[in-house]
Amino acid sequence: MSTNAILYAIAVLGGLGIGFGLLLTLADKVFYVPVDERVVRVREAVAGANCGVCGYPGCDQFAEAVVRGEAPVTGCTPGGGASASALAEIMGLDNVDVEPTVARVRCQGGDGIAKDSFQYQGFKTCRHAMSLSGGPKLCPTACVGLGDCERVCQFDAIRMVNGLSVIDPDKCTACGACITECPNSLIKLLPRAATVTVRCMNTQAPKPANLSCDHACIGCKRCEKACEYDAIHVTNFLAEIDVEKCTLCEACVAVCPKQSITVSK
Amino acid sequence: MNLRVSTGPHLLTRENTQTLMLDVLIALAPTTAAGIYLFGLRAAWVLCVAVIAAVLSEYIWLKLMKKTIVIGDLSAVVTGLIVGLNMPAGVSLWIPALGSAIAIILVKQLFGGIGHNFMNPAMFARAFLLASWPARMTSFLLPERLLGTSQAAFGVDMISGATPLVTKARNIPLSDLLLGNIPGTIGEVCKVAILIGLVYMLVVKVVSWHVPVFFVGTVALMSWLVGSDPLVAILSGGVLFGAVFMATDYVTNPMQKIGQCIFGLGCGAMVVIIRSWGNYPEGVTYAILFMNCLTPLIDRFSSKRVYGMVKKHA
Amino acid sequence: MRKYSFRGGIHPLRDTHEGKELTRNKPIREVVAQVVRIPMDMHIGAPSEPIVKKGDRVLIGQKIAEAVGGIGVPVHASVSGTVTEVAAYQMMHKKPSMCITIENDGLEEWVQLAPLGDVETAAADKIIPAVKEAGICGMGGACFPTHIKMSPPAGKVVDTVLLNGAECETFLTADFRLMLEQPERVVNGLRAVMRAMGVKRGIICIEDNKPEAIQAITKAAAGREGVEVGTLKTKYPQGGEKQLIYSVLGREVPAGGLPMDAGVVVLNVGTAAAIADAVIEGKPLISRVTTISGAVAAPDNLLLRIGTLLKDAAEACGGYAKEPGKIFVGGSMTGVCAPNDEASISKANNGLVVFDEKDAQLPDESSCIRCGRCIDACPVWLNPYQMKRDYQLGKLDEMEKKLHVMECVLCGSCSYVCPARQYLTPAFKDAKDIITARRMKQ
Amino acid sequence: MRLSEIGIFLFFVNAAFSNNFIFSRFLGNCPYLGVSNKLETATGMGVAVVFVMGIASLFCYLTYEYILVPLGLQYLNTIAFILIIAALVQFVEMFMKKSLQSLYSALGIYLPLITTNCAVLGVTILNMNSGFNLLESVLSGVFGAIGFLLAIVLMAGVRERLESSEIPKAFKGFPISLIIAGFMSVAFMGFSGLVK
Amino acid sequence: MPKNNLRGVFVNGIFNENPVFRLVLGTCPVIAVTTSAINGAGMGLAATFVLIGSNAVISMLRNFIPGKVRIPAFIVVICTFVTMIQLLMQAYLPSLYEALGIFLPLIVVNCIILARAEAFASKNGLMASIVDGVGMGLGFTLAMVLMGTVRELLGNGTVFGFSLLGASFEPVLLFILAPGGFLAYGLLLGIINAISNKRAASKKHEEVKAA
Repeated sequence: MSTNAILYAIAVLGGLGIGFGLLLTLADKVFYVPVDERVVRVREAVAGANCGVCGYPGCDQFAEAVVRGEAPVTGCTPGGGASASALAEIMGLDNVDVEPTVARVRCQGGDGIAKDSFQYQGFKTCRHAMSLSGGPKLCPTACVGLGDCERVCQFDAIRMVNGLSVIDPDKCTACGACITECPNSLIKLLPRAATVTVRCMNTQAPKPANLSCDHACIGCKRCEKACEYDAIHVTNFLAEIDVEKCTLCEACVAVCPKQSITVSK
Repeated sequence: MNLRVSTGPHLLTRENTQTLMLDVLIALAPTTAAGIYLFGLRAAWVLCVAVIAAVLSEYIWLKLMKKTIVIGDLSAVVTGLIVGLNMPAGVSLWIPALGSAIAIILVKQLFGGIGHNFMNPAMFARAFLLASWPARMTSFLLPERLLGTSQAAFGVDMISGATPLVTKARNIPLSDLLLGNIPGTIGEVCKVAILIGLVYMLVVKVVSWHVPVFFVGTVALMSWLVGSDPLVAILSGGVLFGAVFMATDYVTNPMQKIGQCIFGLGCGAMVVIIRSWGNYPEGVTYAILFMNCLTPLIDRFSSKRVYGMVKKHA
Repeated sequence: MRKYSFRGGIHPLRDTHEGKELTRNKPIREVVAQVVRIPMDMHIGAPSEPIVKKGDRVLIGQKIAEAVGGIGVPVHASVSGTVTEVAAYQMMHKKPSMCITIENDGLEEWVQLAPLGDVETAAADKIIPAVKEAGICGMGGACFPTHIKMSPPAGKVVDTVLLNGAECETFLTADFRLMLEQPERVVNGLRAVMRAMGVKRGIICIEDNKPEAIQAITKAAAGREGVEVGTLKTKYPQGGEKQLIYSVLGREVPAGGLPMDAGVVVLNVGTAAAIADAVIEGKPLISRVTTISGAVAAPDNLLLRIGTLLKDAAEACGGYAKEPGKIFVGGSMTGVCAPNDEASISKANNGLVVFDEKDAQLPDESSCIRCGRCIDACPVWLNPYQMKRDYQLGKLDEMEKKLHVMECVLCGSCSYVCPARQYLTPAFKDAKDIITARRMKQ
Repeated sequence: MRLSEIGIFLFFVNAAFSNNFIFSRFLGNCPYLGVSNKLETATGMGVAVVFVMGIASLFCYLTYEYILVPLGLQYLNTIAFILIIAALVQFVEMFMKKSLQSLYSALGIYLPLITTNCAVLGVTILNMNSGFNLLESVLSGVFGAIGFLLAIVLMAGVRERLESSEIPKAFKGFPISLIIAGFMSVAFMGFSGLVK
Repeated sequence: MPKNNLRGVFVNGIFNENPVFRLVLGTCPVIAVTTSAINGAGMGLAATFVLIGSNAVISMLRNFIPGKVRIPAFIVVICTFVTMIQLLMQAYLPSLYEALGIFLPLIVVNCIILARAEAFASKNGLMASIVDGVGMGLGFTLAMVLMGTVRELLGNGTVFGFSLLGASFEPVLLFILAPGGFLAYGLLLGIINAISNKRAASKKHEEVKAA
């Protein structure tokens, strides 16, 4: 290879490089569009190969989706664990420290415990069952047990056991998907520490409530009297615990004649 | 009194997946019988192996995946039978067995079972076998009961590597084309039997006329345009069998009627294009497979106007 | 003769004559219940407010509840006797219904009635108030207050009244017997509506599987001004408002609109008969013809007082033939199930069907095989396959905007024909409920 | 397979069907598998590829023919081509972002991904290897990209349909996409030999 | 980076983050050139060479390359090594060079190489980067060989040219045709997923048991 060829090679590549470099630098100035600062940081933390494995057209779009909260921080496979933790850190800046919460089912009316009004059949969703003649249980706010919450849970935290929704508090991320899905609004987000809960939402009068379910709150107010901390009150024939005041002494649990109040994990 | 409560309708049609599949099997019966009559016991063995392999692979897969066993819906039997009917009668028995297993496991179950496959299982199996063992898949036995006239025309017991379409140059009488006195796969040769099956399916409303008519019509029209005899084009090879039994597969063709017309049209056009210019003498398989790929798009873009999408009356 | 029809639809229970053979030849027989329990929420709109209390004595036709709100009708006592209870019972609605229970004293005492006179001579402007006072609401099943249908807002031109005698639902023969036995009541009612609304054209539409009814109505309509009889092809849901208008007039009700947006008012033949009674005799709506069919000893067409308990109605037909597994009011396509047989017959209940345990079983869903029957069956030309898929994937926006799920009439045709037994109609009902709730929020 | 020999129609069939980039040349698999989960994005991606492959073919041809060949630097083709493509794409993207907002949101967002799409570099190298002239290069770029568009749109259609299917867990995502691609590749075998 | 972690980096590339079977990157050559085991090995080794070289150079230059132009700069570096291996192969392994064809220059745009440059080499020291390159490269090579072996065995009855299945085996021709690449890759990927899912599940089961 002659010296000439080497010189040409250097000249061509150098020329191309300088030419394009100048062009792009210029273009960058001329066509400047401001972007969210977090997008830039996310963009820098991902692998940047524009490979499309994440399902987005390119790294820029992925970064924007991450900042919008649509894409998971683990979405960049080429970047691996390093980029995932970096993204989590960037995105975590907005997260304010909150008391950990967990979703809890406020019903114990599984098969045989909450009494049937009729036998529902057909389209197996709780929402549909509840739209017919007041729902399949005598208690109008009983768990229907057809698993609408189980289906929306992305974290595999909900299981239907004997026709009752059971949430695994270790898997629950308190995302709230099941809460909006439950047609009877039986699932509530409660502080993880608040383990003493009234697991009933029945507001029927004492007599029908008693007939409806073995564990229905009948509004007898024994818990109210037993509580030394003014943490439990009965309104509409239903006891409610004030988590701020509750000391988890379990006095109410002991006196409840229907075992409506329970201690959870 | 513990009453049941549900939303209507409270009584449903008697038709279910199983009865539909049974109807398809009844429609396939003349073709099957004709195939066995023409090619002898050998053909019966091929069909048997194909059906048993299909049902068995479905059973094993469902068992392994711990799913409910739904072989009672007969869909595996239909698939297996069609795989078998797509084989030359003289093929080694492991070929139909493998074909059925591929159709059921690879094409159907891997995508989630009945109703979820986007490609016709039997067609894909045939294409797979054809690409892998071209010689075995194109060695056609002559029908055992071939009339003298045709026998003279071929003069041999077996045509290797050739296909029924090649024979169109040999001036076979129309009656032989119709009755199946030509070499070919077990199912495709007897056109009369296929037509009986089609009439049955149309009468019991298992399929609508759109796909077969547009398919066959397009083949005829385009063959005429490229200068070959439309009747021979329809009656030779697997056009009729494909149009009646494989292009009409619910799962892999479009759902709207207009989409089915487009589907039939596309299949027909592809067949003639491949036959005229392609590497393969017979294009029905690839035509249907290609249109299967297009089906989701056809479905998406062939929607009807919904009632009430009009301006308000005065 | 031209037979009107529409695109889509099905022919349910074809091999058993739509289940109508059981009661087709049974003349209407009046049965008076010992106890009636009259719900306050029989019509669409706010429940009526009771104006009687426990212990009051009431007469037949006496108003026992006032209409509430813009869309409301009053409720009248259907027997004479004593009010024994005003309390809520769980019936076919989502929430328990407030009911007035009256024990019949068997005296059949009527209140003083104020008739308007013959339908051709009565003051036209008095007819609509009389219809409202009579507590009439759609008796075909929808139960929309009739006086509101008859009063289109200013600017809406209604040029045709359709009387719906299609009775396309399975099992039901109540409208058929009514048209056969009392055709002049039906025609009179139609004339009253036409005169009240100033409409020149009225068509009584009947399916061609009821030739006797067509004959009777044609005879009764002869010589009546502007009244025509239309023959419909037997097909479900021919009696759906939207399908009826399209079949007979070739018009479509615009999406999200009412029949009056297509220049039409559709009334059930039973409603027309009730209107005739209200105008000619001044009688409020206190009874209706109901078909009792299925697993009862002697299926029959009964003239029942509003509020008759389902068990009493079944008893009047010889009681249950087998242990009932399911009881619903209406036909088998859209009938609404009762949670128990203590629910009562309301103004809209044209039928009561009892199924034994065997018929009550619904099959399990299997995988969709994309046969496309649901698409062909849909009378409003929707794509049920795609809608069910999108519902399961939670794509409600897609369903609302691209697939127009809100146009679904919940007729059940798609579910009926589905060979995979997919629950399509219930899913669309849920989707419509969710979308409606969302729209209300905004 | 020169344009002058077979005519523009067969040239198209050859580039788009018989020698489809995905199914018989195996180029551009990453976006094909990655960006094919929705029909909309797949279409955008495909159209953007058509655009970029067209201009890349043009510029690379010019560079190769008028700079590298005269200077005897053919061996620098890879590096020169990739620089040209990268710079061009970046320039077009910046330009679109600023001046053609609506077009950018429809197509521009796919541009960065295309830089590293091997189909683009592949087509320029293939053009060079086949000795195509200017017109042939551009046409083969555009037609090949149309084949890619077809493939990715078909894939997206099938994947959208499979959204509600119960695919075995181990096969969800890439494995099933690859198998779908394999099936389609079988269907595309029907096109082989159409252009002789 | 501490030295004992190098083993982790190395193993990571071969198993946990295998570019072909775990990250599913750079799929084009996996499907295209694996019609035989030897082609797969060749392609894998060529990519390994480029990966090691580019990782090393980029790691050395990481403090000199300005952030804004780093991607073009990386590409130039990668391209240099690709051109080198291209010329070397053309000279010493002409038959393999022919077999790999266009996929040899296309190593430039193989996502895995740019991704390692950006995600690893530009942030880590020389030694770690080289080890990462070797690990990733070997992972890639092993996967390519596996694909090549499976396809060659099924489609031709041989492995590295040696007949294994005997004369009575009739090869499944489809596996060395175009669709075979996609199918074999998809099936292998699915099977590997299934195995690793199962292992993860049983591992978890054991943990639960222990606790």
